[in-house]
Amino acid sequence: MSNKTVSDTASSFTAEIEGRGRLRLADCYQCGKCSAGCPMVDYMDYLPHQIVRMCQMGEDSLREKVLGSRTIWLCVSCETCSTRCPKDFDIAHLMDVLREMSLEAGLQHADASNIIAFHKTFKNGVEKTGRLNEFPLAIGYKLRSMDLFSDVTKFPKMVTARKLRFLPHKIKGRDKVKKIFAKCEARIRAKKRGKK
Amino acid sequence: MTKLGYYPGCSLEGTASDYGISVRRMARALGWELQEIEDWNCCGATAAHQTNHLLALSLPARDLALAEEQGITELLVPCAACFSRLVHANKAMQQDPETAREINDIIEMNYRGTVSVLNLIEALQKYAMPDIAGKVQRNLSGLKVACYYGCLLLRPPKYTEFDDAEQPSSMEDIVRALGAEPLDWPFKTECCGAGLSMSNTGAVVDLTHKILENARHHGARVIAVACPMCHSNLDMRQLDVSRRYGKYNIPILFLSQLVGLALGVSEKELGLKKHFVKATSIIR
Amino acid sequence: MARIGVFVCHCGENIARTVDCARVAETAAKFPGVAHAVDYTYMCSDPGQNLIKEAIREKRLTGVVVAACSPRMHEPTFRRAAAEAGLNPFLCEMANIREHVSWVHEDREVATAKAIDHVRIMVEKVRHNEPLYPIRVPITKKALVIGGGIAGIQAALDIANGGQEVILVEKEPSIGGHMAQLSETFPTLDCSQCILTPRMVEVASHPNITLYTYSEIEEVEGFIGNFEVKIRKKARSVDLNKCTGCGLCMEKCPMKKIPSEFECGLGARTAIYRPFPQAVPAKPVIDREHCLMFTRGKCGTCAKVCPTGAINYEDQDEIVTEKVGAIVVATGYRVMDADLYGEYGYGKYPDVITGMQFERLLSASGPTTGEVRRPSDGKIPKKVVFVQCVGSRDNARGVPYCSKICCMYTAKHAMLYKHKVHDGQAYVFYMDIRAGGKNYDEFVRRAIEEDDAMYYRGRVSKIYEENGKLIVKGVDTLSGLTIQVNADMVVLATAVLSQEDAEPLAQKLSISYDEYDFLTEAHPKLRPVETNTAGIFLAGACQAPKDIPDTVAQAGGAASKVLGLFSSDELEREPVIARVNEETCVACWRCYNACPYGAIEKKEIKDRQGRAVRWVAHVNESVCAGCGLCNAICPSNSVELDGFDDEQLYAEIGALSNE
Amino acid sequence: METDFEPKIIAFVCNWCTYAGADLAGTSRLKYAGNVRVIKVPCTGRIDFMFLVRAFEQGADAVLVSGCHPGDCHYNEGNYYARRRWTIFRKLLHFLGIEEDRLHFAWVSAAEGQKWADLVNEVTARVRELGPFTGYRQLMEKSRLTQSAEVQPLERK
Ligand SMILES: Cc1cc2nc3c(=O)[nH]c(=O)nc-3n(C[C@H](O)[C@H](O)[C@H](O)COP(=O)(O)OP(=O)(O)OC[C@H]3O[C@@H](n4cnc5c(N)ncnc54)[C@H](O)[C@@H]3O)c2cc1C
Ligand SMILES: Cc1cc2nc3c(=O)[nH]c(=O)nc-3n(C[C@H](O)[C@H](O)[C@H](O)COP(=O)(O)OP(=O)(O)OC[C@H]3O[C@@H](n4cnc5c(N)ncnc54)[C@H](O)[C@@H]3O)c2cc1C
Ligand code: SF4
Ligand code: SF4
Ligand code: SF4
Ligand code: SF4
Ligand code: SF4
Ligand code: SF4
Ligand code: SF4
Ligand code: SF4
Repeated sequence: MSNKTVSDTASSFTAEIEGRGRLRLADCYQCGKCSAGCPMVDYMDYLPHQIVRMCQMGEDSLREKVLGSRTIWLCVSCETCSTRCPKDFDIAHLMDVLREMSLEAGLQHADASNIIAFHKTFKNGVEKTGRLNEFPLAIGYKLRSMDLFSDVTKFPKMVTARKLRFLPHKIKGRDKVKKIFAKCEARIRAKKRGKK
Repeated sequence: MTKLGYYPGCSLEGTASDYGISVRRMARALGWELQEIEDWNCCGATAAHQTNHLLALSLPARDLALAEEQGITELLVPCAACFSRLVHANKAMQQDPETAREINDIIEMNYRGTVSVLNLIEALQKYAMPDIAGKVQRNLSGLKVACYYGCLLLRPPKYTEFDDAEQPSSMEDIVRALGAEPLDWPFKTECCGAGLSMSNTGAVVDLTHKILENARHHGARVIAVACPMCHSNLDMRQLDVSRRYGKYNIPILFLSQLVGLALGVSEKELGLKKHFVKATSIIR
Repeated sequence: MARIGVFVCHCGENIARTVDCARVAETAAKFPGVAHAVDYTYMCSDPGQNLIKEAIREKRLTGVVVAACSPRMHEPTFRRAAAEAGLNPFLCEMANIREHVSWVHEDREVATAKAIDHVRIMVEKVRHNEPLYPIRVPITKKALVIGGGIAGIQAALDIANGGQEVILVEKEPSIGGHMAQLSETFPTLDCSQCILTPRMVEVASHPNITLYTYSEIEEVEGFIGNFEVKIRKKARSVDLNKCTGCGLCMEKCPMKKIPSEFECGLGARTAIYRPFPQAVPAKPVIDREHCLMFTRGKCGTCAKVCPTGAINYEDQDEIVTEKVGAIVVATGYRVMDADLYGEYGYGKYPDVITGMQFERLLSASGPTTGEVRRPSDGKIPKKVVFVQCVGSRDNARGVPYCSKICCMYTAKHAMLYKHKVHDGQAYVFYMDIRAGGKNYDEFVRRAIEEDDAMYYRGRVSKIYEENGKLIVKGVDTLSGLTIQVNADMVVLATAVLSQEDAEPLAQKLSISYDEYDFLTEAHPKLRPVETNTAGIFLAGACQAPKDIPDTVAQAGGAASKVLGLFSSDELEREPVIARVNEETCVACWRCYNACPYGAIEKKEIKDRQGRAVRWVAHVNESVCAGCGLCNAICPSNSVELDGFDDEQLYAEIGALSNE
Repeated sequence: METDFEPKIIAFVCNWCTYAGADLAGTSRLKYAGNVRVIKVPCTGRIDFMFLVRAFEQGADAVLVSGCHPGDCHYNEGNYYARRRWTIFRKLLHFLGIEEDRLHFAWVSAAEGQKWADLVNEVTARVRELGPFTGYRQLMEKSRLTQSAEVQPLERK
């Protein structure tokens, strides 16, 4: 990775983030309080404030760095950062926006595939039935992530404790839920096109 | 009689069925009537939130709109993750007419913003305190409880509008009223990384370990939680933590279970047997 | 019938080059009301002025228009000339045909036409002018200084040494303010009390200064030169005339555990107390909230032991009225309560303290006699973390501005700590270092280079206690590393805020304040010690966060403004002021609400029997600045601004109609 | 557009900022269009809506109002009031059938001689494009025909 960036302020990266997230990146004055309190910081490749900084600079060369970072996928949305930010900058929300953009651009970090697989399975389940059933979730996730062995030991206990249900509960309004999914995805796609 | 709308959420119907059972049982003991939203759907939890912000608002919005249609004004949401998603959507729609319009258009309903969302602690504060002390049947004195809030109940405060985000004390008040002994410990609002529990186990085990260790260090006999994700992390992951960092044996109780126990409900009825870390021995 | 004289100036070639001055005069001669019109080379020269004077006398002129340069240049000249010839100076006006015409246009036709129009406008104005008379106000040569911190002390001494009388009002039992609490002061590290106490004593003994401590401003009326102030002297319960300050009462008072305000809670005081040993006056006061005599009705120990019978439990608040000509506000600041930041654990962990508390720990007269010891266990801390910008530059929960002094005092703290604990280590978390000032940056660098303070660039997110250590979790954004310090003590540099009662006080004084309740100066650069209310001045941290050098400089500035004002016996000012027609005023109070100077008063109209009939607006001449806002917004056309009234302005506009 | 049309523009300027700014344009010998006639007021807060109406009635093709920058007002807040009222002024003018471009508001400080010169040139050029103002007079003619004397323009001095 290069440590150099060529100034090119005519980038659309900053504007795109701000437009999607209703954020004003310039608000952040780089105090670092977000990074100082983030529980995941030890596992991240960039500190949260560094992600904000690169978004502020907005050069196209940074787009890949940011959207391809591990940080945005390791963020667990705990909101510690947003709660303590002295500038009231909603950095947890910025992470949401960046994840959305990362997926769309196909730039997600390799290590993120597990996380994305989990989210996908989760969403698929809800989309089909209207509710989430964790058993298919776990199975589906394991298939997608090829991570077949972790947690396997826990299934028997979960089943005997009747914590896992095998058949998903289907709600009556599941067609409505399906429609909500379709609409939301269409709109996000439209917003993305509008940007270009 | 206290009447509350009720949104159990998927976890309370699934992996955290013990939470679901104990909330219903506790409500009965307190004389609350819970009216479950008919045909509710999943709130989307973190997955929707992290990848499609419209979806993250629309899924909970449908639940709020259903609740409103069904005449519910106060909605109890025991799951902290669902609570977080529902208050977010609620505030976003109440505060910004434009968002309200867009989301109503997506869900093809007309939510007017009349429902207020309560988490379990708020509901207890409002409808069980302070006279709960008088209803206590079982002596919990000397039981050292570390109250663990995690992140989603408190943050961000501008949405949750509940307790002090950094030094909360409302769960301690309840635990004290039950006759047990709440502890002062600094990690009660640290995040356990629950959102990544399935997908990034390594990091989560580290975070969970820090919390367990801090609680043990301050003398906790049990940890009380009000979130199924906190519970599954601290309870289920305790095995992995023990494997990596040495043996831990701290039962994790849902607040509803603790209240239920104090009110004299049996361990079985409260689903205490479903835990990974044995929790049935805490009362003599 | 108006008889106006028009005098068109060539300004050598300056005007005549582009404007046909003769034609301007000829045309003007035909304007309605013009009795005389001439042009001349240099109107401002002696012969030029004589031309005007003679014409006034000989042609019995009722008004004069000089078409020449900008009125900013020579209006006083020509008005003086008119007055010398017996014409009211406000009947003389200038038409600007140089700066606004000849110098900016090249085409002779265009310039001449515009010059003619400008003359026509002014002729119409003068036709509707009325004689005006300057307003004179007598001055009471006595100043009021509110607040007895270093700002008030300095201002009071400067005025008193300038030979004028001063009344100094301080709400606490002693003067001294925050400076009395400080240990040593940046950038020179001299001992605060050593330089302050001699001045406090001087205040008490100065023949020109009357000191009211434990007193507050109740009410302020009047205007520049003539304020009337009511001062509440709070019941002290100790007769200052009898008390000798022997201190027996304090020794014997059974209430010994009251947290001392002066020690920021790190020390205790009695119910009858003196805030600190060097207090001025050095006499005690009874704190009635804690005194057993007042809370339980029994004790009376102090009265029993007092050798002079100075204790008076029956003492009552007293209101005194003083007349003053000028007021200096020097009420200082307050430090933010760090409770706001739950994540820092202030109030929960005793060893997390504020900067002001650290000053007390450093102070030789403080609770630890100047040794740095932890409040929790009295141990000497070996690792101390300083956190800057707590509450400052924080839009979310604090204030967005920079408190200006904390970068400097934090560097001072790091330095003094190292001087006292040689094997100790200071860590400073900062966002930016603001050290603009003579020898300031050098001072901060010294803390880093010579006293080994470790500076990390970033904020702290959380502080908690573990095994007797304070775990400080911060970040250094320069290296991109998160930082954890296991500290023995944490010092928070909390924000500087305005006084709690700044807003009500400002309203009593009718001066403005900003959104944070700091008092506002008339102009940030050019009138930094004046308020926009004439006769009221500002000094010190009541205006904005300030260190001692800036405070003292401003106090000196305020004092010299007061002395300047007192150098004459009367005030004279331009008579451009508003007037209310009491017949038509409908008392809607729009003018009252809009006037930026609070010059409009509500006046009761009484009938012959003295019964109130109705209310009307009334303009206080001495306060009105002549902006004309009231005139423009009055719905019943009941206010007129002298010199710019509706009739005049409509006439000026009317002058432009196409013939 | 007519090429020989010379618009007549009336400028209301405050004594402390814009008047002095125009003086500075003079002392700096900047050259600008000669179409503006200046009327001095103590503060833009002094300006009454009827002044503008009267100016149009007297044959002005445009009106320019200029004072101190917000925050720099000699009278502290006078121009804040003025600013708030300007939006209303515009609406009222619009209601009277006067094009918005015939009323210009600006801030020119005592140091901005060049800005004053540019401003006058810009406004003059714009009004030249618009052509002479006849709307208001037509409006008044109409109302004179259809209504009582009350609606007539303010009587002339
Ligand atoms: C921790 C800390 C360390 C500092 N260290 C330094 C340093 O080393 N060097 C330096 O130059 N500066 C330092 N300062 C700044 C210094 O304290 C201020 O610059 C100075 O005290 C300002 O003086 P003042 O008179 O304006 O206000 P104050 O000292 O606040 O005095 C105001 C006085 O007015 C009185 N008062 C308030 N309201 C009223 C009222 N309504 N009626 C009557 N009386 C009233 C108050 O009781 C008080 O006596 C430090 C500040 C802090 C917080
Ligand atoms: C690039 C720049 C931008 C700035 N911008 C701002 C700003 O936006 N806002 C702000 O507040 N400040 C600004 N300043 C600072 C501002 O210029 C100074 O604060 C201010 O000019 C200081 O005024 P002064 O009268 O003390 O000194 P000076 O302006 O230097 O005046 C000193 C005068 O004394 C005369 N003189 C010197 N020696 C003698 C002698 N021996 N005998 C007789 N006469 C003598 C000099 O000829 C000169 O006329 C800026 C400065 C710079 C360099
Ligand atoms: S806490 Fe807020 S202001 Fe500070 S670096 Fe993070 S986002 Fe920026
Ligand atoms: S929301 Fe994400 S970035 Fe913010 S503190 Fe939590 S994990 Fe870190
Ligand atoms: S009066 Fe003004 S214009 Fe005339 S000569 Fe004097 S300076 Fe020049
Ligand atoms: S004992 Fe009497 S004289 Fe002595 S200090 Fe107390 S009040 Fe004053
Ligand atoms: S009367 Fe009050 S002040 Fe006096 S000694 Fe007793 S408690 Fe102290
Ligand atoms: S002076 Fe320094 S520490 Fe104080 S608020 Fe300003 S930048 Fe922060
Ligand atoms: S002219 Fe201005 S200062 Fe005077 S009374 Fe009217 S509004 Fe107040
Ligand atoms: S605005 Fe006019 S009518 Fe209203 S109170 Fe003032 S002077 Fe009287």
